[in-house]
Amino acid sequence: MSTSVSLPDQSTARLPKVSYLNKEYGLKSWLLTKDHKRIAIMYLLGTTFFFCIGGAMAALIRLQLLTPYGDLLAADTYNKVFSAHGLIMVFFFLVPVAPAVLGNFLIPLMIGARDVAFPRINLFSWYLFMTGGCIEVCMLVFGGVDTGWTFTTPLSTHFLNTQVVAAAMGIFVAGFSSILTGLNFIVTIHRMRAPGMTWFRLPLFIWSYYATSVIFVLATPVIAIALALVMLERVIGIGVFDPRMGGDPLLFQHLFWFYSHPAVYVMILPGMGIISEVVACFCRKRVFGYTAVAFSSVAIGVFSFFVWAHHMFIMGISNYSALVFSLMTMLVAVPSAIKIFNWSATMYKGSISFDTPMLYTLGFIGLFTIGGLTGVFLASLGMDIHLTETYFVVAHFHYVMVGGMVSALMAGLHFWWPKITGRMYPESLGRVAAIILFMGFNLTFFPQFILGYLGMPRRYWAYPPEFQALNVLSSAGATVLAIGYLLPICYFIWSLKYGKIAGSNPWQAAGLEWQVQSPPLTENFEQTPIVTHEAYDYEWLANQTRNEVPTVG
Amino acid sequence: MDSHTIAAQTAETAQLEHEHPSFLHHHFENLAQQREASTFGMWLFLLTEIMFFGGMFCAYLIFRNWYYSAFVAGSHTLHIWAGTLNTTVLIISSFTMAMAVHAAEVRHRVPLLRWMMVTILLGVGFLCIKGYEWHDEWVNHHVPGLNFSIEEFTHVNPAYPGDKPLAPDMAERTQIYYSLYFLMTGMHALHMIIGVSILTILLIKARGGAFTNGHIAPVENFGLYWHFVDIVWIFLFPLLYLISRHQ
Amino acid sequence: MQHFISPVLWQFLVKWLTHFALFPPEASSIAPYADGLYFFLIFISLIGVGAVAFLVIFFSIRYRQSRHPVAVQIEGSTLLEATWTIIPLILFMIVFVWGALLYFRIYSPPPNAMNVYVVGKQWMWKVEHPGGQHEINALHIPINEPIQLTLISQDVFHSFSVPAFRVKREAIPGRYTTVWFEATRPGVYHLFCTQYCGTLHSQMIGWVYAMKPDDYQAWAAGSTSGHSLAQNGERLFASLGCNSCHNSTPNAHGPNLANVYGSHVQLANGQFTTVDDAFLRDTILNPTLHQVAGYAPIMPTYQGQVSEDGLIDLVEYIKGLNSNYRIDQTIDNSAGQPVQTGATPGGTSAPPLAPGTVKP
Amino acid sequence: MEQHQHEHHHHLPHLEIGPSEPTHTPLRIVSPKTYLIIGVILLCLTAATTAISYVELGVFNAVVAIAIAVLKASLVVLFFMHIKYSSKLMKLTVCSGLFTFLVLITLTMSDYVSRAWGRW
Ligand code: HEA
Ligand code: HEA
Ligand code: CUA
Ligand SMILES: [Cu+2]
Repeated sequence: MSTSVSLPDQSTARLPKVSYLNKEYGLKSWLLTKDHKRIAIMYLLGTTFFFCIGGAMAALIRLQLLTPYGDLLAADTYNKVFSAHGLIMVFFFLVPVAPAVLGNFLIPLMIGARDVAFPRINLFSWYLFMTGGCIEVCMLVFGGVDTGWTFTTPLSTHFLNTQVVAAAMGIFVAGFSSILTGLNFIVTIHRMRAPGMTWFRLPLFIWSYYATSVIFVLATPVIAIALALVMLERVIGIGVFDPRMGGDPLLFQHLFWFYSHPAVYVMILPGMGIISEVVACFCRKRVFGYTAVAFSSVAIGVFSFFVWAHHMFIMGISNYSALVFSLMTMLVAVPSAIKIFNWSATMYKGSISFDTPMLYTLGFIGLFTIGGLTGVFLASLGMDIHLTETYFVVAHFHYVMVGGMVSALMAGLHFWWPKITGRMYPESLGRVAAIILFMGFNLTFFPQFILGYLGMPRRYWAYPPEFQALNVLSSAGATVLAIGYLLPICYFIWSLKYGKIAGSNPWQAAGLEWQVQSPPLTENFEQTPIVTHEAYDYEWLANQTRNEVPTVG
Repeated sequence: MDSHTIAAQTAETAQLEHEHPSFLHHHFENLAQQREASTFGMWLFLLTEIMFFGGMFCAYLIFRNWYYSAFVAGSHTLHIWAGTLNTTVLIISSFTMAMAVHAAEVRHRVPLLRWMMVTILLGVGFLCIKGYEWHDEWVNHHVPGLNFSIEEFTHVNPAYPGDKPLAPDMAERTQIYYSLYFLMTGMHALHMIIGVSILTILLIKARGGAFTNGHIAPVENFGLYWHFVDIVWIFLFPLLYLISRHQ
Repeated sequence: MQHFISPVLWQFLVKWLTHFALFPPEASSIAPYADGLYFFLIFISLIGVGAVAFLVIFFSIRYRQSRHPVAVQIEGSTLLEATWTIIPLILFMIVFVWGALLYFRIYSPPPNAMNVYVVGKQWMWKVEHPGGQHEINALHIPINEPIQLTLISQDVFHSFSVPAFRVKREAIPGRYTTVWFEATRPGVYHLFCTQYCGTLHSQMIGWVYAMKPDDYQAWAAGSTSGHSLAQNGERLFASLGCNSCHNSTPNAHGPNLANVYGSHVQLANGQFTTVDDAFLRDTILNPTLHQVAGYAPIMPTYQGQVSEDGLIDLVEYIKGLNSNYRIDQTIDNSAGQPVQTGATPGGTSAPPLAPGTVKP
Repeated sequence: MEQHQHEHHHHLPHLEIGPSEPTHTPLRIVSPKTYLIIGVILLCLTAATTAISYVELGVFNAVVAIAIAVLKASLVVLFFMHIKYSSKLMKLTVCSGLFTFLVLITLTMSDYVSRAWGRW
């Protein structure tokens, strides 16, 4: 048996008569819904839309960099393109996507709750997100912005005539959506757990989302105030970031990175949660060292607040301060290492099957390890002098964000797709896409490490011709990568109508979310579940299924 | 559904379920859970507020360190009586708000309405005094970006004859002080305005007895918010008004 | 061969194979150290990735479902987990210390370094040699001699990067930063602006010419503008009226500047500070920020009246100033009159300024 | 195997029934008298901090002003905001906010303060 999918007999299986998807019909029933699952779907649509915009921008970047001379776009257009790419990918895709889509859908199901603690706020935060996104899209339509995603002052405040205020406003608004989502999750995880669902019975997914939420709540307000100051500086010139008035442009970076460094862990922790679930399920084992993995999530969350100035090593911070921040960065890398090894060890004496989610997971482990270790290169002070602001950094963060988080996201989407829609995606196509993605990714971004060490600066519209060969490789890889993304988008849509009916637990996974019908009822559980087993207890599950005829719907 | 995991509800939870007032949302097990959840949520929201103001305090600290004499001079132009009065007003309003929450807890409708009224009035009073001060600063050309002039700081301040006038370069830095002053008091006032508005809505609802039937969470959480805004002011007052008054 | 594949691809392959490089040239005394750390980092990365890849691949094969149908439940192992916590931790600590040493080496110039000033502005590098040679987007330096760059930006953040030297330093608006290197191989190397600075960020590039000392001398002699920075500074010093207070006559109102560079001075707030480039620049622009003890805060600010280049000239002038003789010569008797003090400097703070002298 | 599994499961269930967070505390009503006392103390402290600012204390002016503000804020948090009577979770929540705030301030200031230690 090469797959663990045990689909119900196709001749008898039917989708459940009532589920959250068909309880009510009509646009209004979606736009005013308070059901966390429907809100998750709406977030999925929103973030996919933004991913496509960001992806189109990436395509433009790579096309432009095919030749060294800046043939395709004008210099300021190119700057607008990569700024839009970074802004949208970070603030409107990767930060919201995993928490707001998978987190929203799964957290209540996994802890045995009927909904998140504040369903109305949940809906409101979707509207905030979309409002922020609309501002951002309007900003792009009305001229765009060329600050880079980092809004470096005084460039952004005094030297650009583009739509900086609108861009900052969009992020400001969307930031409150993050805050409310995080707040909602924390309260839900603390207060809404089913009887018997103790902290150490929680799936590791919940632990990592908990850490993510803490970062949302504590870090996001700081970027809100930083961006508010940028807007004020631009509009009325308050002077706090203006060196000519006695302000300090570096202060902006302190405030910006105080958020944005923790935010990069917002972009990886949920992925780590997903990986824990998938590894456990496809090895049919409890995650090796549950407590260590759980606490390392918390540790990453806490330590992430101590390292932000590693983005400013050469920017003029005190050298002593740089020393402290470098040390803390080394420390924050350790919990990630623990996780990687614990997942690997989970496979030991497992019974491993290689369905699509597992393939993505293996990809994640490899790519995140490379991305993380190159992060250590950058955390090393003397090395960072040479590497900072080059393509090495670009390669580093695409390895962790795209190779790591996007792979994890794909793993998660494939894993829970049957739960979300009640139907399977086409398995073999899924595997093909996973492999394409992995190869395309490496082809795109590995050459950038070399480019970076050779010294090619990032955010360059045109570059010295000797860097062309590696750039061509990278652009070629991006085409492969694009196929790797478009394929799943297509077959996911296809599967909505034609996918095989999944049944409640196609992967034979042990989590609570798999013990209810797929797609679930609006109220999730007919009765409040009482939890008597540990997380990933496959022996318990085996017992259950042995005693029972699987029912669908 | 798996009947082994999902055991029937126990007698105990069923009993709690029994109390099922209209304001208990369907997804909560019981009132205690709902109330705790909302208070907890409110606290988390206040954490974000701490960090939001935290960014401003951070900026304040840095520039106060750098441009201390400009900050002193700026501080000396504020009306200390207005600041002290406003602190008093806010503290009293915090007290009245606490009393309003208490009235809701013991389910006394009329005292609840009265305490809320008083709190609103004090809040408005605070804003009026603040408005008066801002007007004064506008008249004195102290609003950065709009009508700022360093004139006053390069001369001796009659209220502080002991102060030396600032050299022009340091006098320029008073603008940073004022930027932070308007930023911080402005953000604080914005919170006050929002607070007064919400409290007015709560007051209208309270007239119909909405919060004296055991459903105190909105009043209680609003109280937390109001006290938090008070705390922000408790820090703003010494930081902005009381820099080196003895000079 | 050419006939079998498309000519474009062929050209590309040829180009790649002939231009393929993994490292930029190692052209400074720092470069081998940086590369050493880089190789160490690659080495531990290979260990790390190798270990993970080995485990994952080995387990995938050994415990695949068809071969190992029933999983064995294992809780964890404190010993193992401690191992893979501590080993990376130790390796990361080594990297930290090594990196920190390198960092301090790159950012602590040796005392005997030759100083070159670099002003960044959108979108060009202006290089000023003490001898008065000005260059745009180019830097000529002798090899085997430590060169210290003093960088400043006129507008936004820029970053001065020479990959072949493995050094890079931000040019910050309003603040001097420094970096140093010693070129070891003659050649022409890329100079990049690596900090995103607006539309033509990618055009803010140039070349560093590392030359044999003799060649450098020849170049320096051939391209001087005729006035050294210090000479420009001297003229500026007179035309801005600095000499009316900073001189050695009895009624001078400001500190005597001869030999002030490098000395320790006490500030009005009691602290001591060393007079360096940054201090001099700060005091010209914001005189009261570091008020020197014993003097009244009467010096007007020159903010907005001297360009960064002018400031560099002044700094360079004061640096080399070891006697007040020439200053005292330049002041006429009336300039010794007391500057307006205390009561009403507000309105009349503008210093006397001869037109056309601010921008040398 | 079968046997083993059974054992495994019988150890586990410590069933906690009811709302799962064990830290929930019953509603505690604080008496108006407490509020009044705290209110009066706060007003006194306000008067004190204003008065002290007119006394020359050197650097301690700032220290005292902040100390009084912290004291006042703690009183508000503990009594008006009921943290004194709240669950551990709430106390922890407040502390974590404070902690992160301090991290922001101290680590940022550490840069600004140590910049003057050596000029590069
Ligand atoms: C998902 C996002 C994400 C993640 C998880 C990380 C993770 C890390 N990042 Fe990265 N980073 C970014 C996103 C991310 N980063 C982005 C977006 C930027 C650029 C922003 C910009 O300027 O535009 C950036 C930039 C950046 C810089 C600044 C570079 C510069 O501008 O000069 C630094 C410097 O310290 C850094 C370090 C690290 C470190 C040490 C980690 C660590 O957390 C990594 C820890 C993981 C591991 C270490 C791998 C697992 C380890 C093992 C398997 C053990 C191996 C075993 C042995 C060694 C024996 N990152
Ligand atoms: C989540 C974050 C995320 C993601 C997913 C990506 C994805 C990609 N990124 Fe990006 N990137 C950033 C975050 C991200 N990036 C950030 C933060 C920056 C820094 C910006 C800055 O400097 O300010 C950056 C910068 C950046 C650069 C450097 C630009 C420069 O410095 O000059 C490059 C260059 O190669 C690049 C490439 C890519 C590529 C090829 C992908 C690929 O993975 C994308 C592949 C996907 C597709 C190609 C989309 C598939 C196609 C569609 C969905 C349909 C689209 C529709 C049409 C084409 C009509 N990115
Ligand atoms: Cu200057 Cu980039
Ligand atoms: Cu970071």
